Amino acid sequence: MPLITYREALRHAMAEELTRDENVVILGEEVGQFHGAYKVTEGLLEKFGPKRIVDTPISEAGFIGLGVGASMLGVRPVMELMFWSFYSVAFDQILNNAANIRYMSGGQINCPIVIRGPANGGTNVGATHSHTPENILAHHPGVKVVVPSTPYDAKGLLKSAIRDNDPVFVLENTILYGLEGEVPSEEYLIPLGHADVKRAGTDLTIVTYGRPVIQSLAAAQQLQQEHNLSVEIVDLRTIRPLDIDTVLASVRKTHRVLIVEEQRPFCGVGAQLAYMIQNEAFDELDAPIQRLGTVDAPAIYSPPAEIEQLPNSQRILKAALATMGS
Amino acid sequence: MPLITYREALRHAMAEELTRDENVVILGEEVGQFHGAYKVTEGLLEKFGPKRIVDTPISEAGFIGLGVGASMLGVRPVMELMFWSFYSVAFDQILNNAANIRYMSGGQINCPIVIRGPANGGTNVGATHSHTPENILAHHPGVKVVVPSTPYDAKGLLKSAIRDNDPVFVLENTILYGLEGEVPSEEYLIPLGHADVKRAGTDLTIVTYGRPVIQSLAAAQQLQQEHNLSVEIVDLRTIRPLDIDTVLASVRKTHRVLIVEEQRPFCGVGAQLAYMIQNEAFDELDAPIQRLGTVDAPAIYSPPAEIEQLPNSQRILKAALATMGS
Amino acid sequence: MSKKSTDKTAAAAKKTTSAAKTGGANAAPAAAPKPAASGPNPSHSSPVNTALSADEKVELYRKLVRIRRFEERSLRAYQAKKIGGFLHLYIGQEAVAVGCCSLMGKDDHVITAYRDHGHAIAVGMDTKALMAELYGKVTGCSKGKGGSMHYFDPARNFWGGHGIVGGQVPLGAGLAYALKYKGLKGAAMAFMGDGAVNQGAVHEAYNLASLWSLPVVFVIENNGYSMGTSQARSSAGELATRAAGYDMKWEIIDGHDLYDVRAKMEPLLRRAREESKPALVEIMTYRYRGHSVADPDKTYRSKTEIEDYQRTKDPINLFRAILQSEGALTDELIEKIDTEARSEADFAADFAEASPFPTPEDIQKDVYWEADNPSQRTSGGRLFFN
Amino acid sequence: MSKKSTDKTAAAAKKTTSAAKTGGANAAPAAAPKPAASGPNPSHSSPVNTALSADEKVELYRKLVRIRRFEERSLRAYQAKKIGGFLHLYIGQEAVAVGCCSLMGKDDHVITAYRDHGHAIAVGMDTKALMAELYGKVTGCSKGKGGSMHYFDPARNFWGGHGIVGGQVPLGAGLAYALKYKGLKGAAMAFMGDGAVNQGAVHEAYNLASLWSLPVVFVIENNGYSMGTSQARSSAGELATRAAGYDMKWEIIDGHDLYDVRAKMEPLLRRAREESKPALVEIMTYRYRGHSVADPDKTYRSKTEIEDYQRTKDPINLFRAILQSEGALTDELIEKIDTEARSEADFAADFAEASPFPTPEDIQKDVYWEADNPSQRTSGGRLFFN
Ligand SMILES: Cc1ncc(C[n+]2csc(CCOP(=O)(O)OP(=O)(O)O)c2C)c(N)n1
Ligand SMILES: Cc1ncc(C[n+]2csc(CCOP(=O)(O)OP(=O)(O)O)c2C)c(N)n1
Ligand SMILES: [Mg+2]
Ligand SMILES: [Mg+2]
Repeated sequence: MPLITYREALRHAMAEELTRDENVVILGEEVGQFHGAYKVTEGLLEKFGPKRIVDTPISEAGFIGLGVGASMLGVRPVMELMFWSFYSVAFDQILNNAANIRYMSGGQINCPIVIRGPANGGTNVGATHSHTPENILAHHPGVKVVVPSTPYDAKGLLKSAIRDNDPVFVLENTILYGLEGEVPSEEYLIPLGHADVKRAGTDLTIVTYGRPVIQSLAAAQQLQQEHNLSVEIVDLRTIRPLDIDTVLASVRKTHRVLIVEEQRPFCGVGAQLAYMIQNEAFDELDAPIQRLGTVDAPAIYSPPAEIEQLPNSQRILKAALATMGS
Repeated sequence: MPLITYREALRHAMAEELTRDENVVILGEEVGQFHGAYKVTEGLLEKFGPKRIVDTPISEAGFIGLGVGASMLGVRPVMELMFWSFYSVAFDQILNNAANIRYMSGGQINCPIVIRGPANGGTNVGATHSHTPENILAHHPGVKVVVPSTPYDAKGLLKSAIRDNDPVFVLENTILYGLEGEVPSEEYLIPLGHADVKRAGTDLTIVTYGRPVIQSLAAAQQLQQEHNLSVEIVDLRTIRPLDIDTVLASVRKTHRVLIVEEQRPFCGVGAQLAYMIQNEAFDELDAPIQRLGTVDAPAIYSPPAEIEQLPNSQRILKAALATMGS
Repeated sequence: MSKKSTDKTAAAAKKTTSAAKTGGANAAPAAAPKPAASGPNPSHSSPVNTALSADEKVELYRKLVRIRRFEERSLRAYQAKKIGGFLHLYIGQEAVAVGCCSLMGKDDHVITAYRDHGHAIAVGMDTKALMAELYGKVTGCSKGKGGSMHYFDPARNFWGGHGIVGGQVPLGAGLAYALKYKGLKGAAMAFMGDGAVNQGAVHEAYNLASLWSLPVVFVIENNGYSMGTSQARSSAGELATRAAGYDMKWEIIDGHDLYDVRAKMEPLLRRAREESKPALVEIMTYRYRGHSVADPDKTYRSKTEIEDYQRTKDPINLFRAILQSEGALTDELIEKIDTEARSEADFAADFAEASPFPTPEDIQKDVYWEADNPSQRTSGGRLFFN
Repeated sequence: MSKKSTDKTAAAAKKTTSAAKTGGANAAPAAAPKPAASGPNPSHSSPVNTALSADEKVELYRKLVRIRRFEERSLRAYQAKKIGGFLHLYIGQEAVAVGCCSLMGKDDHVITAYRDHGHAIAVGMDTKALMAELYGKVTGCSKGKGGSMHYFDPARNFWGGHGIVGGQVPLGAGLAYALKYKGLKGAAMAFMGDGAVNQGAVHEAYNLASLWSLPVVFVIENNGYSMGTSQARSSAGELATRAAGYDMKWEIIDGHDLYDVRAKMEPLLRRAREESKPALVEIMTYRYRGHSVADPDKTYRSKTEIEDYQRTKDPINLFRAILQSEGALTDELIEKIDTEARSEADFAADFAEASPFPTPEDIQKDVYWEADNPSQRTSGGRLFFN
């Protein structure tokens, strides 16, 4: 299989869907002439022209609202937020309009919109640019939330997202954009709502998603080699719908759980998972569920401090050992 | 002690603080000439004049941002959101600016702002007007979140909120505005971050806050009378800071927990509590922690259906029995 | 190149607003109805009005009356506690929705705010479904899920009914975007109130529409107040003229006069359809009732002001008088239309009353397309949580 | 009463913007620098400039040079991977911040966006603390917590450094609100870019400032581009003239000419302080570097365009030439200022290099006032979660 980057995988997904369905249109700041702030959409303008690849002013509420409106009439907008952090100025359009219109209209209106862009810390861009809002988005019934960790997943999930008739929010990661991985040259889709066991193990389940999957894999290898611990890694891939069955199956095998997330902890995805796991697998747990997330503060700028604020493989390793009680 | 309404308690808190500190100013839509959409601020304009009680245009982002800016220079704005739901158009000002400025400035700037208003369902105003964002707000380090359930708490907590040097968000409830309760005529403060055991019991802990406290008290009485169950009710009062110690003390007594919240469940406050309780009192739990919240969908308009969508004392009663395993 | 906006209406824009705009609560001077322009309004003889047959005129009149009677009936139902939540009545503003929507072709689309009963009836929705929605019944136009503020009928190109002030305006630009994208010669109308113009999303939509030449007409229904706040206490400057800042055409319209609404909207809609150009109009109108039924309406305007409007500017009275003078309406017909409208409203209330409520199981329907279409579902995992 | 905005600048407002504004990627024609006005700019003889002593003029020049050298040095540090995140250079725009901030009195306040190095130096911040902030050191002006985009110095009335486009503008109105509330005769300046004007919050702030007569001057630093998007591709209409829609005074200023900035800003600031009136100015300027250091700057403008600006419009060159012709600057002094500015920048970099990073324990400091002042804490419960 060809090795391509996460960035290319996303780009290929969009290119294929743009080719397949003439109603698909890409809108966002700098997606066209500038080739994308993170070059995800590079080359699409040249290939598909300015009707399909549209540069917007810095008006996230306006253009996302416009996308929602257009989607009601059958256009399928794939909108880039340069950073998901900027959802803060478009919150109402995303979480009242896109999320609620089907409901408030008694099911008469669909909103097949995709909003995608990076949501991560780790690049020293500070508190205003480092939000990871998957918990906040997924809190709202009516929406779907996807956080891919590999090029393969990114492509297959984004293609499914574009074909989905419900609003789907895809949270990418600027640090992963350059990550290479095997991606088939034949077309494929990955359905939303299926977790992926990225590594099988028997002693401890790490439930995670996004970039911490990569970090957890590194930690797991070290745990195996240095501590003879067999760690299973469940990559959720989709936060909503949530494949809790795969998580529970793993818990039934290992009886110990560490949740790793690149989120501030209060009411994060890990909290929801912890509730569900203890609720549905109470007797399977040999120890309290542990969580490792972003150290609870706004994102710090200082590069070395930010590394310690976020999950990283050393922090994961320590948390895994703590979960094992050692 | 005099009996006054929750609405009056809030009004008295503001009036006292307006009198005490000339930097306190009330801003919001219809707070002045119209006497408040829900009449919370009725009479304040007449008493304190238009410099202190300011009607704003329908520009939540603009006027909340203005309040944040003014607070940096030492004004202490108490801002009314007619509904907390409208935070959706001011999200950036609230959760990037108010929440982060102290941090990003390395602690040089305080933002002593209060944002208050109702956040509840149950009055048939539909999906756009029924948000209960305490989880989303409290997810952000830097902010404090208060949800009072009685007139006494409402007054004491709002006064503390106004004197606080950090941004404090007070989530009220239109259905509670008319609720009467005893409130001392002497001045008092209730410090933030102290839960209140609203009813002592030994068989089951209900952790809750806001209007469900009232509903849980009704359910507890029925559980005592009809099922001989002794239910302890812990009213969190403040979501952040969180008085987890009082919760854990109750769990150590009852060994069974039901969390009741007027929230959609995914990544709600109940999820956070569940994580913390199982993490810090794992061996104290005799059964899985249960949660009862808003049925997971946007708020339905239809009045009889909305009653069933929200927590109510019959739903709480059933959930309590289920938590007891009966 | 900056282009000056429609000069002929500039004079009309100089309507009275309070000079004293401070961050306080100074009551604005009562907005007196403007005196009728001397001489007949040239709008009355505009082709779009003279082309109407007598029957068509009567139908327009009938719509005005049907809206009024529907809302009066809904008010009684509210008072009888049959209706929950908010009820924002459109009474006094009927000529705006009826005038605008009467110009709709098959590819024209409408979106509005929570004061949406008039638009819903104007686009042809069935009053039974509308009343049932107020009652929260499954037979309602949104299955009892939306309520008064959230009427929808995509089959009639009516996209709601939106509760967040100003939030629908970018959606309206999006409808126009879709029309243009698909090469359809239609126009979108995005209605909002005079208070909505100070929402950021509205301004962003203006810029996008003008920048991208979208076929949308933004319609400010200026009834002088946003809840209890007069225009002078909420908006600096004039509302329609803000369009000039976006190089967008603008126009001021007398919303009490259905013919004026049609005459001035028609060229803008045609221009939108044919040249894909946006415009902003400010339609001067007035609401007789409180902001919502819950508003005691005692603090921000005088009874006299309301009565003056009712006496001199009522859109139904004015249009009735015009049609009478044109010979299109007889006293008998007037009576008949009124009686029919009243019984239609009663019938709608009976229908609503007799219809069932949604069940608790219905709460989680209509959330996800996939959940409602399980046979076509492709995703796995849980969609709902408890 | 609607009042027409400053007419004398209306002509200046007719600057070239692309006629073809479609939702696509048509490259805008390169924004050529405008030819120098024939005859001397009357701003040069305005009292606020003629009143300057030779020393004061030299100090202004020195600030321009210090900003430029500081940023050039920071760029080298970035290239040497000493600096993380974004680095948005102000090079080419220096006369805007220096001109505006040179007019500040003790109750005047400033807020700006992420391109904030120039403003920080202009208000008098120490370049050591600024460089250390870029390096992410505890000695930085925000203790390494803010970075390049989030400089703060409340003691010098400088309120940041803000990363969300447009998000600082309501805060600027709030500073003005506080001044008025406290009865202080000061003014706030809220800076933003040409791309920021299409954010809703900006528009809401305009309306509030005008409605409530707040002493704020909104300053658009129009450098022609928001990242890779030319003004013509992002904004319909003209930027400053949007003020007219809010009945607010506006002005267009030549930002390459420090004297023009001072001459036109001074009366607006005075008016804000004395009459508590807001204004909107659009200061025409240009950035030589990419949007941020990461921008390859190859797709949206030509090299020639940049070079033309550098050759004919450089604010340092222009001001140097003026001061030379006024006899305030000698070749020696020019050389000395430059050398000192270079060593100041080097010194700042050395200081930054030698300073310590924040520790992991520092991450949770400066979040809550209460947590940082435990002896004065009144609340109970946990403030932090893990
Ligand atoms: C964002 C937001 N803020 C506040 C409200 C509460 N609210 C509902 S209607 C209204 C007044 C709107 O006035 P206007 O736009 O003039 O419309 P009208 O009611 O006169 O039709 C307000 C403040 C809301 N629904 N949404
Ligand atoms: C709300 C928001 N959207 C997008 C961005 C990303 N962004 C940062 S700067 C910028 C361009 C701003 O251009 P302009 O306002 O002209 O200022 P300049 O960079 O030219 O100084 C963009 C799109 C952001 N920071 N905030
Ligand atoms: Mg109105
Ligand atoms: Mg710019």
